[in-house]
Amino acid sequence: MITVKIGPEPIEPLALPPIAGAGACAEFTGIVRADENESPIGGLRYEAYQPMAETVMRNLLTEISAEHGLLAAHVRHRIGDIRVGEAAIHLALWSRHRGPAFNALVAFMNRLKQDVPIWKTDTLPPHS
Amino acid sequence: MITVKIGPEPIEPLALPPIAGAGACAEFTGIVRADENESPIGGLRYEAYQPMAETVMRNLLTEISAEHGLLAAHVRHRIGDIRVGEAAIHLALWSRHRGPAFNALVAFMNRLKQDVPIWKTDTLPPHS
Amino acid sequence: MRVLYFAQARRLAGTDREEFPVPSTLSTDAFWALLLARHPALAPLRPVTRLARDEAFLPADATLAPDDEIALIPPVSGG
Amino acid sequence: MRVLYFAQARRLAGTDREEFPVPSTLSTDAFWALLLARHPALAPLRPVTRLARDEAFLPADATLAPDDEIALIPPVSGG
Repeated sequence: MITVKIGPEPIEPLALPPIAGAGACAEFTGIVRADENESPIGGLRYEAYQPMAETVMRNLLTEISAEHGLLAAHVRHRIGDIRVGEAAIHLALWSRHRGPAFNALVAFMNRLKQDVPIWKTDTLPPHS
Repeated sequence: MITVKIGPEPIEPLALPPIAGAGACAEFTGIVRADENESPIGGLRYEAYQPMAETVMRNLLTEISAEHGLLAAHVRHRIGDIRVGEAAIHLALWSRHRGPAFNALVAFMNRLKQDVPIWKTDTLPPHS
Repeated sequence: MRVLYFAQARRLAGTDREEFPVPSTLSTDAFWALLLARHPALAPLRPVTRLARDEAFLPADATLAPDDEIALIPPVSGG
Repeated sequence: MRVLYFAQARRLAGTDREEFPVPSTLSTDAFWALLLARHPALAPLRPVTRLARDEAFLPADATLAPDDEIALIPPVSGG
């Protein structure tokens, strides 16, 4: 089961759904930091080519799931204005044992940063 | 900040606390599978030498945090009877960038399975 | 042909999308020549920008058709 | 001396803890000899079981004291 979601909604904690056969769930949350290129910021503005970004993420997850033997994969990427400390992305991968989920987590994030049409387009001023 | 908790309480989803400077949070949840040594089970019973298990986990996290430059680490391990589909362990590690958190996740789980005095002592019957 | 501009490409082109007629199929090189004639400011982005059609990246030897929707994908920075 | 038994060690010893007097300091080898005399069933566990004191593993050349609390740590399986 692969789910992909891109939208302006804040990324809230996920109650992990039951995935048959899964013994491991590895997750990654990417959080907006208070500085960008060593200058203080209040947040980041993200933009996506949304239909293509969803398609590319779904294709990546399908490919990586097959390669690593994942049982399920969920990804959410937020777009629009994201304040410091808030999540820009959350990724959850399920597998029978932990090794494949860990490896797939690394692989997906590397590919995301090459091939998924999502951009940081602006910084938001601090203290606003 | 390092927190370690061992107890019989179910492991509920965690609202990630704000960690200053963190751009990445990597998490692992270990889930009880419906089979053990190829036989169907209803769950697993875990036992800990609790004070030592907490001390060893805290020491491991301190060591791994220094080695990988982590900003915070939380681990919860459940003991007692854990039904299939429920979490036995949840680990969350924060770092500035994602690489160190991923590497530390793998390192901690490997060390946990060597050195932390927690045991699966019994299987629970299915359908009970 | 419809062209979609994102992120830095949108800023340099000054628009997020436009439509203009092209007489026949064209190579990606010919497409870029046409684009740069319309938006010289895009020149610095060309070496690092990929083209996409139907939600997939296009190879350099693709042939574009007059009714295609082509997206300019400057270097991404998600996550 | 107090000894704590966990998991498989607890099952084989038939108890989770016991206290018995030892006359003086002793090596880990002497400690194991004493344990196996009390609980022969523990013999198969000896090669894979570590000893711990004060919540830390003991090296093989440690010296144990009469008032120590020693834990037997059979192979762990947490996570």
